[in-house]
Amino acid sequence: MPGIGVPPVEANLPPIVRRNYGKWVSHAVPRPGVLKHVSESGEACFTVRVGMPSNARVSTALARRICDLATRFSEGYLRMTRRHSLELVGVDPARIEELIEELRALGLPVGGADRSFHNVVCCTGWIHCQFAATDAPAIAKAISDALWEEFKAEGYPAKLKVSVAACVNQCGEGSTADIGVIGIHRDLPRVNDEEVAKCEIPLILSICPTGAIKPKPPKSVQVDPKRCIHCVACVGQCVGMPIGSPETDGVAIYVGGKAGNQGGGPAFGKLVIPYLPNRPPRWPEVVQAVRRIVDLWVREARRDERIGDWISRIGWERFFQKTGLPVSEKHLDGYVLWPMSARTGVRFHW
Amino acid sequence: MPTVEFEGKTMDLDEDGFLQNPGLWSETVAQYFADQEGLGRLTDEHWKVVNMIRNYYLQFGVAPMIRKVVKDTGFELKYIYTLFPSGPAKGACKIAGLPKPTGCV
Amino acid sequence: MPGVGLPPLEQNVPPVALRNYGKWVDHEEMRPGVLKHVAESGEACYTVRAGMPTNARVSTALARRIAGLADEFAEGHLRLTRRHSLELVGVDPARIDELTERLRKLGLPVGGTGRTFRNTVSCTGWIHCQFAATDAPAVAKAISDELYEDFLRERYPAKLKISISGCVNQCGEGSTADIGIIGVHRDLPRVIDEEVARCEIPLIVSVCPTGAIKPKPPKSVQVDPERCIHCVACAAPCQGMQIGDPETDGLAVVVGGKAGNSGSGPAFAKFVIPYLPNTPPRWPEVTRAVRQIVEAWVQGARRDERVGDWIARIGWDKFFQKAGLPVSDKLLDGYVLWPMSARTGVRFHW
Amino acid sequence: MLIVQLACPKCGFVIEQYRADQLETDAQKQKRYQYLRKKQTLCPSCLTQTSKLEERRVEVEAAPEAELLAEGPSEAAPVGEGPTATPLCDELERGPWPSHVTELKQTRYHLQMYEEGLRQKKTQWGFGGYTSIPGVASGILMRASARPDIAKGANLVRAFCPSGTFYSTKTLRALSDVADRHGYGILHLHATTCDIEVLGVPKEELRATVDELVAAGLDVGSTGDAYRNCQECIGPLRCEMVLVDSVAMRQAYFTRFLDDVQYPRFPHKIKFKLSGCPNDCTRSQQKGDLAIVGVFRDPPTINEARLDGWVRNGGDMAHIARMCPTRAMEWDGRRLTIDAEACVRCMYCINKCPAIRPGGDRGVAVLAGGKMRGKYGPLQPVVIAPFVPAIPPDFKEVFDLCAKITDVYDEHARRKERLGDFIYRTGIDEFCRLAGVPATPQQMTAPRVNPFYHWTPEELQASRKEGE
Repeated sequence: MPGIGVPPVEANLPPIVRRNYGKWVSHAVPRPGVLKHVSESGEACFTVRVGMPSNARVSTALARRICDLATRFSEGYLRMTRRHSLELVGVDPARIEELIEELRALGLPVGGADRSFHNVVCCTGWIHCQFAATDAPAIAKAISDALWEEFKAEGYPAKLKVSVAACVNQCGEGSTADIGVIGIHRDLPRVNDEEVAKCEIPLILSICPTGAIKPKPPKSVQVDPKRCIHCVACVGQCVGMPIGSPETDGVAIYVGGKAGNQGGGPAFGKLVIPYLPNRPPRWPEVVQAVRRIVDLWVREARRDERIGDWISRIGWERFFQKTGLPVSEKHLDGYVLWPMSARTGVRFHW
Repeated sequence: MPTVEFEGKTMDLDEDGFLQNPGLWSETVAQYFADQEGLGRLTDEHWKVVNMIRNYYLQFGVAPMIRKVVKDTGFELKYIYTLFPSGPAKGACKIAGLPKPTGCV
Repeated sequence: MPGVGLPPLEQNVPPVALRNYGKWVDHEEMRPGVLKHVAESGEACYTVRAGMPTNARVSTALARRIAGLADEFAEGHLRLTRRHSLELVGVDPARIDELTERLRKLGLPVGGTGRTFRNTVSCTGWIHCQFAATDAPAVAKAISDELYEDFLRERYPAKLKISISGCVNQCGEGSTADIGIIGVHRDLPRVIDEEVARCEIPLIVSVCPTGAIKPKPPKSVQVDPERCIHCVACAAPCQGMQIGDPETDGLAVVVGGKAGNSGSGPAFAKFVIPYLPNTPPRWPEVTRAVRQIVEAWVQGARRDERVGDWIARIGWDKFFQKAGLPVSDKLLDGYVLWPMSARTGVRFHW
Repeated sequence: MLIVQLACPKCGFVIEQYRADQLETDAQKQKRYQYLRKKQTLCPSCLTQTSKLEERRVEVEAAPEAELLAEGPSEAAPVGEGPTATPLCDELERGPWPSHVTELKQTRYHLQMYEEGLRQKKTQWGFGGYTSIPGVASGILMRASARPDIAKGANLVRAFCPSGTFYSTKTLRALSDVADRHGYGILHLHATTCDIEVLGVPKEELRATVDELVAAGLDVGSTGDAYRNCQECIGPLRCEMVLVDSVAMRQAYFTRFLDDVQYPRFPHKIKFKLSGCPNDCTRSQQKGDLAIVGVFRDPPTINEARLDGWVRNGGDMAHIARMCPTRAMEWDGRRLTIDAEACVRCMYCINKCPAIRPGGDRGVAVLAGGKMRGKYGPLQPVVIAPFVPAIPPDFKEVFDLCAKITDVYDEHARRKERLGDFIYRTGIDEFCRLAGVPATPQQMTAPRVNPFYHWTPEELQASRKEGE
């Protein structure tokens, strides 16, 4: 029967974490993917961070093998990070090399800490979602393959987080990352009168942010193509309004998001490429664009500057100039937050 | 409030001579206002503007934008000012029996 | 007949300005109220700046006296600045003291250049305007008297511009200045049905930004007190919408506006005191508040920091602390630009 | 003593009172009394508009207060010792700053209107608006009196200030003559859009006033839903910072757009402001429906020799380098370098140090949508084009763009919707599409955050073809 709530805190904690609960005083990254935390007592706790399959999709076979490793190396405990990577906590430092080797045998890389390419966050995409305009796991895989070496090394000015969301609902969080990929639909919802008649029409009307949907008597709606901004708000409310077409769906790329308050402070990513087509299975245009942005950032940013910090120092005009990415009026925000996006004054970078 | 007796009806006007009750408007009232404005006999071209403004007002409850007047009548703006020297907003609206367009901010 | 456009330059521009048109290379502030401009040719042009009656209300009697001085000292030319001060341009440097004395005899102080209190800008107020919620000229006079010494002497970190608007229409530009005063109505528009019946009702409804005005059949409107934000938009197109009440009208104080692109760039001033009562003829609460803000700025700002730049550096949190002003929910923007006013992240000044 | 009072029927506020004996004998008073009994009056206390004032007769001991017996213009008001009819106005004559009241007192302005305003904490002026007379479509504004017992409503005529707001004494005297002859004898130098205002012109003298102003070289306009007076900075007339010829640009504006200025036709007013450099002395970046600001693209130049001299004379370069808003300056005590990549051409160092001057490659930025109230409150204008060449004498490229912007506005905006409100409602992206302006990164503080944008059928068609 449900009703027990979350398990007791201790139930899943490794003993070393239990012992030093709230007593941590410092940490370091002795080598890529390995964290060393030191507590008041002087006890050191070594963590090994591991890249995981896209979308953190793990078969029970792999899960069992990981459990075996945890039993052997970290007292039977493991942890998943907020970015879908795996951590084995409390590893004997003398056995780290051995663990890394065992993980490699499972196909799992160690890395993704500090100034490296971190594990990609992405949503379910075409694996198991009806809204996906693109396949987030495949794109995450393609990008991760391209930046594979950078996951295992620390060569970046600062950390690099990439997230992939397959549609604007953003379960995959594109907007929050240094580089975000977001699946978009570009066509209009196709109104199926019979289905719409069974939906709550006033709800469909009220959920549309631009007033693009008007009632069509007796019991349907119509969509104003001039006003529709393809936000899929209506699509979620009524099966009678499917959206999307293989030829026109694709992805947009956002840059400069982050959560922490240091540097430029927390911010969403900003649109830099409004559309790239869907090219399964490897989305080469997307990978290429990410590569281009990352390379430039690595070359130009100062130490500790994440992508958004770097751009706020050099200015967006310089970013577009240097990446050679074209600017269109799609980059100009015309939606709710536009006064924050449109520039006042004439303090230009030339 | 100034009033004027016209065709046996008493019409209230505001201080600028605008008709206070648009319901009392008629073509002869329009001609009366035109005389007051010193326009003389209203020509077909005057009527084209007056009717356009009045019909728009009756349909939407507001005076039309001047661009609309220019577009619908086909007259150049300056020509409309020649037809109605105190302007489309004031002169033509008064003759068309609309309320006075007011406000300075 | 109108239609001639602008007069030829020669008609009003002094010969020294015409001779050196576009050839100015340098300028210097000799002392408060005296400017020296130097042209390519080496010719120097001395300008004497004087304060003018508030609202730039000048009787023809004073205008003629000023013209007399201009004939005597400036080849028969004079200039009004964008801040309503008077300038005599092309004055013989040997006669500046004499001119200063003569201006003083007319009651016009010489000063207001460099790091001083500048001439105020104010609107017509109760002298001749139906909208005014407060009397801008009298408030301007009271503030100018209070800061009079600072007009004559350079005591500030940077220039200080104060503007006063009798109402939110802001002909007096409160929002553009370092410190702005804006007259505010706080009551609801009183709907005079018979008057409204003669207005364009759809226009009254559509100019209301919050949808607070609804038609009231047969030919009037009603105002939703929950929604009205006292913007007076409806009062302009219809005299049946009357707002204002001597008991509740008053003014608000805003700070940190500026036009130039240096420092923190062009910005509107922000509200810091949502309401002070009307207390003619001298508005002591207002002059006290202005004094308080000015002194906090003089004490806290670095050289060249205008009020807005200073606040941008120390943060609004600190500003309220230093100026000793209370904060209320009225200062939180809940209107169209609220996403620019509400803070994201936790980068606080404590 | 028997007093006759006329009071507001709603709140009982006494709007006017007379001594009964004087009312019998004084024809002037009798006339005003009759006038008030018949005419619509706005109660200054509760603001009820009524034509039915309540008449009361009361017996009082002392003489009624002077201010309630106001009898028109204040020129008769006693000045000097003792109580006056305008104690609050008098207070505003004290203090060191030049007083507007002193000015008002020297004119035929009805000071009692102002005194009553101060006393009641409420303006005594009534509804007003734009008006026009044959031949003068723009330039006249009327304002009704809410106190017809004190003063009638008054018209004012607006004229464009001369270039650089310079006046020859000849022009100023001619202006004073017009104001004396037809108005109260009070000038407004200047009103909010830098217009000259001649106040207190009777209706029948409006035409003469206009003609005499025009004869003095001061053309009229700047009211109504039109292009307004264009404000320019002093520019080449007395400023070394100026990047483009703002004075010639204003002349070109009037040459090209005079009809749009003098024949109102737009959804709302359009205020033009021209500043020759980013210092923006006309405050265009706050107030301009259309703001034109001189900009330069090459980095600021440094005159080494001059800099040496300036520093030797006590110039504090370290301070300037520290205060640079983008930290683009490095100063090691002897050598100054400016990081052209980081510099945003804000003018701070140029303003503070004469050895640093604006760089070359100059033009103007065009911004649109500034205003102080309108529907959505104060909005700063936003960048539409960051760099447009400014080529005299007609500045065609600049004004073509302005005309395009206002055409879009004229075509698509609602009535009484300011340009900024229209752009706010439509969205900057859609507005740029309509105006045919290509997007530039200089238009954005940052690109958009949301993924919601329009796609045209053509764009989709292109993808579909590619897919085949």
